[in-house]
Amino acid sequence: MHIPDGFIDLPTSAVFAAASAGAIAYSLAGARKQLDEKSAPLAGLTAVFIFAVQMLNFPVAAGTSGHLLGGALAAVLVGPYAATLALTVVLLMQGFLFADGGLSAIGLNVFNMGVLGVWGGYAVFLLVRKVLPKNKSSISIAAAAGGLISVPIAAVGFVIQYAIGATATFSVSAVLSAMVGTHILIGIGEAIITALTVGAVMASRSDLVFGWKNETSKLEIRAQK
Amino acid sequence: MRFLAVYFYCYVARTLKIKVETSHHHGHDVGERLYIHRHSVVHSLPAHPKIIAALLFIFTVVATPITWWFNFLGYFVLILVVAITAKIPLKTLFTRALIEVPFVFFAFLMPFFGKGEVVSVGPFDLYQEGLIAAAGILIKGTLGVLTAITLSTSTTAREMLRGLEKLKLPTLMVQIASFMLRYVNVVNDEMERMKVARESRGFNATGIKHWKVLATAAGALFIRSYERGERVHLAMLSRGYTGILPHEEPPKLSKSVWFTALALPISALTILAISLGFNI
Amino acid sequence: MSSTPSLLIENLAFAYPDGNQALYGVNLKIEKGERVALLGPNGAGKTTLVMHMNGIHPTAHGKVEVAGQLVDAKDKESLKSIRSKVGIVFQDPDDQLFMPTVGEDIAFGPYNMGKRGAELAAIVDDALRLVGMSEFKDRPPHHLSFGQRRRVAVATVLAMKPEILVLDEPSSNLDPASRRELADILRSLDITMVMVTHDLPYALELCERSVILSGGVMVADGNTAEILKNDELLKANRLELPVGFSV
Amino acid sequence: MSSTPSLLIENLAFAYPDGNQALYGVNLKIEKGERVALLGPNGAGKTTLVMHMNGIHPTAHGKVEVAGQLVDAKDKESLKSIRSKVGIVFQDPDDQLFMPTVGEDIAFGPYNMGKRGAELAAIVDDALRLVGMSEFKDRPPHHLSFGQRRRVAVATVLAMKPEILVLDEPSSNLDPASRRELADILRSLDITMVMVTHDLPYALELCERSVILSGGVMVADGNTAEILKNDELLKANRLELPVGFSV
Ligand SMILES: Nc1ncnc2c1ncn2[C@@H]1O[C@H](COP(=O)(O)OP(=O)(O)OP(=O)(O)O)[C@@H](O)[C@H]1O
Ligand SMILES: Nc1ncnc2c1ncn2[C@@H]1O[C@H](COP(=O)(O)OP(=O)(O)OP(=O)(O)O)[C@@H](O)[C@H]1O
Ligand SMILES: [Mg+2]
Ligand SMILES: [Mg+2]
Repeated sequence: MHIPDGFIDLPTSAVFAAASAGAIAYSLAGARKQLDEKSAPLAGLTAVFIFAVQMLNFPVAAGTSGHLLGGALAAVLVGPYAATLALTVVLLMQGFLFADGGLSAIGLNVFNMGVLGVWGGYAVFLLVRKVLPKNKSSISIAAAAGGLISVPIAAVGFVIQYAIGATATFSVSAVLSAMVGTHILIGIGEAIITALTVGAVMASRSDLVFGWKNETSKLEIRAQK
Repeated sequence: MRFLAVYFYCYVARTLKIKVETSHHHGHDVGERLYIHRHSVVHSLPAHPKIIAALLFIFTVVATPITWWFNFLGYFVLILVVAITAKIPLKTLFTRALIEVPFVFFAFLMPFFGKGEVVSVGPFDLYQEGLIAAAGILIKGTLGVLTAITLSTSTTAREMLRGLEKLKLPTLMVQIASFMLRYVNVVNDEMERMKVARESRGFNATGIKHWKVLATAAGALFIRSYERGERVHLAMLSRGYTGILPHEEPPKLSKSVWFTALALPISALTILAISLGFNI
Repeated sequence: MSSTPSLLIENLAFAYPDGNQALYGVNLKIEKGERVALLGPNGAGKTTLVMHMNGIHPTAHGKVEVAGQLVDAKDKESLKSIRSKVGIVFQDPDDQLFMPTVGEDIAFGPYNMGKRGAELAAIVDDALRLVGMSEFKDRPPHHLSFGQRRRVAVATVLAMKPEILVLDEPSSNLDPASRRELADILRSLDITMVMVTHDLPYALELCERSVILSGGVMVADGNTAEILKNDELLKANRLELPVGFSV
Repeated sequence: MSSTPSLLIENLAFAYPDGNQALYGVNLKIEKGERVALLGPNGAGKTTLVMHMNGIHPTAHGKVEVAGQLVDAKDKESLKSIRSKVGIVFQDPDDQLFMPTVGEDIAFGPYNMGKRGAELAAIVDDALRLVGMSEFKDRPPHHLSFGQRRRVAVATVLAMKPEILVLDEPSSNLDPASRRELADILRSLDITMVMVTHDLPYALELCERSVILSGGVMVADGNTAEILKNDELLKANRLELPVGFSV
C-alpha cells in the first residue's frame, strides 16, 4: 500500500498532497479543540502502535501474510482528527526513516491511509454503531465494520491515483478489481484485529475509547478504623 | 486471478523485507538502529538542508521522462557518490532497499500487459510499453529508496524530527512524532519482552492456529504500551513538562552548509537541464 | 495554631477506570518536615494514594491539599506549581525514565524549572554523584540493570529539589550498600517525606511516624516503633518483622 | 562419577548489542536438587546471566548446558525442550505477563505443554492458590498492584512445573507475609533452584550455597553461611547484612 517514488507522476502527487494538507489542517483544528493533558501522547502512542502492528504480520492463508493499516482502529480509539495526524506521522516516519513509501509520494500515501482509511473507516463505524444497540460489544462490531471497509476504501484511493497519474499499463478496471478484491480479504484480517484490539481496550480501559461514552462509577466510602 | 496472486505476493514480500529489517537487531533504539554512526560531511550537515536536498533530488528524478536513460545513470552515480561519501556500507544500502520489493513484483508483471509493440524474450511475449513502464517504476523507485536510505543512515531520528520541525511541521504533529519516537522503543521492547515471555513458556508462532494468540497479544500490547505511555507521560508532567522537550538552539546555518547540502539536487538539476537542451 | 500541613488528604476515594475501587475514604495529614512511612499489604492502595499527591490521578471524591493548595486536575496552573513542589519516585523505574540518555533524563526536571547551562550541568552531575551513577551519564536508561534504573529514577527526582519527596518502594532491587547509601541521602535531606515500603526495618530507620493502609483505608497511624511493636496490628495487615529483628 | 549437572556454564562471555560487555567468562556448575543464591551488586550481570539459562540471550562465547543438553539458540527443537525444563521468573513482572487475564496467563505455559480441559483448570487453580491470588483470576494482570503482579509472575512459572527454577529477585516488592509464604513454597519444592537476590537473610534461609557475581565474573562460590560471615568479601561486593542481623 505504500506507494514508492515514480509510480504516480508529479502533478497528480502534488494535487493529492494539497488535498492531504487540507485534511491535516482540518484535523489539527479539530484535535486542538478536544485537546487535554493527555491527547498528544495518546495520539503519539496510537502512532507507535500502528507502526508496531504494521510490522506484526499475521498469516492470511497458505504461507502468505498481511499487515494492519490501522486507520479505523485509530479513529475509534482517539477520534478521527487525532487519528489522521497520527497516521500522517507514521507515514512521515516510515518514509523518512525506513524508505517505506516514496518521499515524493507521501501526499498520496497520507491521502489513502490517513484520510480515506481513517475517515471512511470512522464513517462506517458511526453508521454501524447507530443501528446497533448501545452496549460495549456493539462498539467492537462497529469498529470491525469500519476496519473491514477502510482497507478497500484506501485501496480505491490508490486506484484513483493510478487512473489519473500512473505510467503503468494495467487497465484501470483490472487494477480496481484486483486491488479491491485482495484488500477486502486483507480487510477481513484488519476487521478481526481491529475488533479484538478495541474489544481488549473496551474490556479494561473503556475510558480510552473515543467512540464510547463512559459513565462514571459510584464510589463507596468505608469507615476508618 | 493472476492479479490476486500478485497482490498476495506483494504482501509476502513486505513481510519478508520487514523480517530482514528487524530480525538481527534486537533491543536497540529504533532511531539508532537505522542511523549508522560515521564521521562524514553528510553526517555533519544539519537535518533540514539535507531533507530539502533529498526532496529536491527525488522530485528531479521523478520529473525526468523515463526514456532519458542517461539521466538516470547520472542520478545513480550521484546518489552513490553521496552514499560513499557518507561511508555507508553498500551492503546495508542494498539490503535496506529491499523495502521496495513489493513494487518490484508489480513491475515485473507489467510487461505482460499493455498494448502496441511486442518483443519476445525467451518463451515470453512482452509488451514494449509495459517494459518501459516497469523500468520506470524500478528505476525511479530505486533511486527514491536509495536517497531516503542515505538520508536516514546519516541522520538520527531525533535530528530528522528537528529538521522537520524547522521545515514548519505543525507543533502538534512534532509532539506526536516525538512521543512516537520515544515510545517506539518502549513498544518495541514490550513486544520483544512479550515474545521472550511467550517463548520461555513453550510457544512458537507457526501458522493460522496461532492467530488467536497473536491477536490477543496485539490487544494486550496496545493496552500495555498505552498505559506505559500514559504513566511515563504523567511522570513527565510530574517533572514540569509543558510540551516542549529540552534542546539547544542550533546556530544559524552558513551559506556553505546550504551549498554543500544542495550540491546533490543542483547536480541532478544540471543533468536534467543539459538533457533538456539535447531533447528539445 | 499549627501552620498549614504539607499534605492534607481528606476522605479520598478512588476507582480505576475498569471499575476497581482502590481507595475507600482515606485521611492523612502530614506536617512540614515530617518523615512518614506508608505501610500496608500488596494491593492495599499505597501506589494509588501516592498518585493522588500531585494530581496524576484526579481527585474523584474527597480532597487533597499540598501546602494549603488544593490539588485539582482541572486547574492546570496550580497543578504545575504543585508538581514543582512534590517529587515522586515511582515504584517502577521504567515509568520514570524516558529521555534518550541518563544525563538528559536527570536534566529534564530542572530544565523545565528554568535551569540552563552550567547551573543545569552542575545539578545533573551532583545528582548522578549522589546515587553513584556518574559513569552512566551518556547511557540510555533502558539499557541499564534494574537496580541501576532505580538509582537513576531517584536521582531524577532529587535533582528537582522538591519540598515534598514521595518515594514508592525506593529500596527494592537495590543492592544492600546502595540501600544504605540511599538511606543516608534521605536522612540528610531536610524535607517532608512520604515513603512507601515493605521493608519495616528501613521504615524504622528513616521515619519517626508510620501509617498503615489496608484495603483502601487507613488502619493505623502513629509512632513507627510503637506500630512495629504491635504484633497483632502487623499480623492483621500482612506485615512481619524479619526473623531475628526486634524493635 | 557424578551425574550430569542440572546446569553447567563454562567461560560464558556476553556483550549487549550496543557494545556493553556484561559477562567476562563466567563458570558455574549446579548439581541436581541444589538451591543456589546468586548474589552481587547492581549491574553485576546477574540478570544477564539468568537470561542465558534458557537461551533468551544466545550464547555468544563459552557454553551453557541444561541437564546435559547444550543451549543453542539456533537449534529450535532443543531450545523448546530446554524451555520446558527451565522456568524463569523475571525480575520485572511486566516482562512475564502478557495475556488479557491472570488465569489465561497462568494457563499459557501448561497449555503449550499439551495440558487441556479439567487438568489445565486444576493446574491454574493450584498455582493461583499457592500464591494467594485466586480471586484475581479474571483480572487483567497489568491492572494489579506491583506486588500482586510479582505473585502472578511466580505462579505462571510454578504452573509449568519446571525441573530448574530460576528466580530473579522474587521477593522484591512483596509484603513481608507474601515474602515468607513464597519462601515456604520454594522450600517445599524439590527442584534445582537458582535465586538472584539482594536480600541476604532470604538467601541464607533458602539456599545452602551462594555464588557472588561481580563485574561480570564469579568472585565467590561456597556455603551461604560461610560467605555471609566473610565481611571483607561482602564489603568488596557492595553486600551488607542488615543492621542487627548475624549469621
Ligand atoms: N491500573 C489499574 N486498574 C485497575 N485496578 C488497579 C490498577 N492498578 C492497581 N489496581 C488495583 O487497585 C488496588 C490497589 O493497588 P495499588 O497499586 O495502589 O496497591 P499497592 O498498595 O501499591 O500494592 P503493592 O505493595 O503491591 O505495590 C489493587 O487491588 C489493584 O489490583
Ligand atoms: N539492554 C542492555 N543493553 C546494554 N547494556 C545493558 C543492558 N541491560 C543491562 N546492561 C548492562 O549490563 C550490565 C549487567 O546488567 P544486569 O542487568 O545483568 O545486572 P544485574 O546484576 O542484574 O543488576 P541488578 O541487581 O541491578 O538487577 C550492567 O552494567 C548494565 O548496565
Ligand atoms: Mg504499589
Ligand atoms: Mg538484574
